[in-house]
Amino acid sequence: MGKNHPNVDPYVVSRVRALESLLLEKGILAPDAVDRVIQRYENDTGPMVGARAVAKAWTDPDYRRLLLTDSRAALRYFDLDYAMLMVVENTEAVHNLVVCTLCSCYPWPVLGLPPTWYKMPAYRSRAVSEPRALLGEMGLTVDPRREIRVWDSSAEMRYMVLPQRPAGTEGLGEHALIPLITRDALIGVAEVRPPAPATR
Amino acid sequence: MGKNHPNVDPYVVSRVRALESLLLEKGILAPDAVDRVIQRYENDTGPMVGARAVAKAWTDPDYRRLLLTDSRAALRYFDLDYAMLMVVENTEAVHNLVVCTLCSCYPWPVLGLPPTWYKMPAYRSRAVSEPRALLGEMGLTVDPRREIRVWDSSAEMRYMVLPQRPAGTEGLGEHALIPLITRDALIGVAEVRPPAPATR
Amino acid sequence: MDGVHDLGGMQGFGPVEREENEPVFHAAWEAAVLAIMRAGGARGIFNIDEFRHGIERMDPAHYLRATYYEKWLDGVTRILVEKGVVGADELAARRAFFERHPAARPTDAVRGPLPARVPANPGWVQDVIRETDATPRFKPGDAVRTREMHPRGHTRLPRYARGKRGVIHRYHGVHVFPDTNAHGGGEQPQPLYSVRFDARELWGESAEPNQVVHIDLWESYLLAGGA
Amino acid sequence: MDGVHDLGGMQGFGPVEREENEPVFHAAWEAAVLAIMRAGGARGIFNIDEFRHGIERMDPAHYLRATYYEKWLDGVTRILVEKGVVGADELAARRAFFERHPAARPTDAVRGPLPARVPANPGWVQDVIRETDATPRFKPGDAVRTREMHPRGHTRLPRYARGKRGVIHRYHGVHVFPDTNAHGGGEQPQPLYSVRFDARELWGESAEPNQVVHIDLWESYLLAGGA
Repeated sequence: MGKNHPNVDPYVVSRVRALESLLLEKGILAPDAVDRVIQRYENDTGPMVGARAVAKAWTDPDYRRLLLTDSRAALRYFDLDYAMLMVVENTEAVHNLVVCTLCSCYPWPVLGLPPTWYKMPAYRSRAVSEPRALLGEMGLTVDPRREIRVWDSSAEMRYMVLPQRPAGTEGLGEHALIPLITRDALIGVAEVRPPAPATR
Repeated sequence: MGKNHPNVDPYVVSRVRALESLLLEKGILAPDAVDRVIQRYENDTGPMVGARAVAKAWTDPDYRRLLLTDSRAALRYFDLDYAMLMVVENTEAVHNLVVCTLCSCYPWPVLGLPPTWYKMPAYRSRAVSEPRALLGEMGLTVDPRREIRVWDSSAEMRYMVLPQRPAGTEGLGEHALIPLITRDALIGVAEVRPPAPATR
Repeated sequence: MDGVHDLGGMQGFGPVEREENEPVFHAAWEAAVLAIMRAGGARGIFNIDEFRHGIERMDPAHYLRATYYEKWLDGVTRILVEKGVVGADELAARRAFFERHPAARPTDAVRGPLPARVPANPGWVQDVIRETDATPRFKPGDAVRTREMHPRGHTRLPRYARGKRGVIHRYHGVHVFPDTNAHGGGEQPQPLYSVRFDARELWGESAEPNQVVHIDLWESYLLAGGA
Repeated sequence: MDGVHDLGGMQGFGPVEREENEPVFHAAWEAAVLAIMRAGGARGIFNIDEFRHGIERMDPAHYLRATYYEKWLDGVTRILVEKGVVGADELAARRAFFERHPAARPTDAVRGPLPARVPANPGWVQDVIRETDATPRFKPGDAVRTREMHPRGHTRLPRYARGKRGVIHRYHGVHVFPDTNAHGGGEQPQPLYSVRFDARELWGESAEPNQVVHIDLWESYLLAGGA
């Protein structure tokens, strides 16, 4: 599992079970709580609300405005009541990047569980101080004329990037756009790419 | 060995021997180099030059001036040629404390090998930012009216404290003073104490 | 607290390593830790600031090498023991039991019937905005300087942004104050702002060109004027 | 380099633990590491700044939990391999040998007769003062401000003293410059000063009363005036 899982404590499983059994016994943990967490996240294989909202914003100028100015109202469209999201817009002049330097804050309700790299020191340390070099190493070259805006999630406000719609997708409708919109693009470490030409 | 030796790598011995054998083979390490290091430090059980210089300074005002203004000349008195030492003087108004926040610089020629705590993060982190609290925990209460002067050894200059001569030692000569002068007092984490009354 | 968790601007952690097709959980115990953390918070045993500060107080070397859910386990355990919800002795006894019985399930160690559970507030993490009559001292465009402070306790003003000049970007409403809420000092809600910093102000001559950082900061972290 | 080695002002490392009657070496391998470090430096294979930067580039979590001589071993090994003095392959092979033969002595693995050794300079660490015609730009009493810089490489301006106002206390002569000397950039000697900082300038409102910190700083770290 590489550097992301360098040294899992061999006793971690017994430590977790010990805590779990005590909290069950004390009426703090529900007997089905762990199963529900696994069900909720492992079976949550549909597109992220974040990707659906972006696809809709790309195809509906009114929705785009709403998403950028009143995300709570915009997210209700997807049956999600979430008051804490700020959507920040990539443009020809600006590239946005989201990080949490102090812990690992992340907009779970719209993006799901964060990837491990987002939570590790390598990303958290450099995203604020050398984002251009970091993004370059991660495969994204940001034009030097574009400003990089880093959002350090130090409070309960959460940030999501509204990426630029890629050229070559003019003919695609909202639902065809959704699969192009990756989690990485919504964090700001990638751009959205047009669909690859069909292989024969 | 407690927190100071939390997790010595079990392979460290084979790593050292591997390097040692290669450097012997390449003519970089002398065959007796390790033995000489052990001899030099483990058999160096006489008083530190630092303690001898302080005892002399307490009993000889001219030497005191020399030690504070031209330590190189003062150390030659003990057959030590050492150009990098700055001696800083404790007074009623000032308490001095020596640290190296960036690594573990220490005046080896006058104080010998540094104690482990001097090299560990707990001391290096707090000596510059909360020396009074740190010294309190280490058993030394510094009067709030005394200024604490911390010397962070960031270059090759090295620092040693000239402690205050304790009351109750007026009758003692230079050689009787030497054993009272501890390494910790020369770092600044302790005062020199008068001799304990003889137990009967 | 100026601990190793405060990673912004630190160097030496190597490249970002992305895991292809990363699973949602790497092991079942990770999901259990997530469930435990949520249960403790939703049942009001700790608030999110106490939880975060529990993690910050880990052994620093352990913090840097631990995985995410190991940090959570360490922090939650610390808080539950500190609050007396779980006794250190009973926890040690249970750990010993599960080390002796590696195939046992958590319920196998439970004594007596499961009790009824206290009501839960699943929205506990986001429940931080308070309607008060506080009026924000700053408005967008105002120049501010962050305080030079190095508190021993929890804070959400990162070390890299202390004593730095910025500009108010946006007002976020009145939010629970982590610096007191993490230490039993109450919610003491304050105006929260998004503050924009030029990278040159933060990193001086080492800054990359054409970069800004926005940080969400509570009003008491800020002084008027950018002088 | 803003790495975890730069510990000034950090929190969370617990109390200082003093070891009663601490031995000079806790194990014989510690003395061997000291001898190896001294031999490498005295024979001009690395300078003290390269050595220090070798340690700074350790894995951060390892740095924080390693003992002093483990850090030295890690740093010296890194430098010797980087400089091609020791090959990574031959080193791995020797390690494997000593793991298979835990009772073997270092000489047991040496191939061929021991060669003559190159001359040594035992004073290499302290050999840093250079007689040049550089005239110091500052004199005792001058107000200065340290640069706000966060170099990727080696530096001896601690993070806690960046962008801070101080006063020149003393001139130490012209010293080899670590920031270049650690990276093959030559000695580039510069005036070195002891600079006095009020604790309030460094730690703001969290400073203890009645405290100053002196740091030895090279001239190019300093800007004129305390504005």
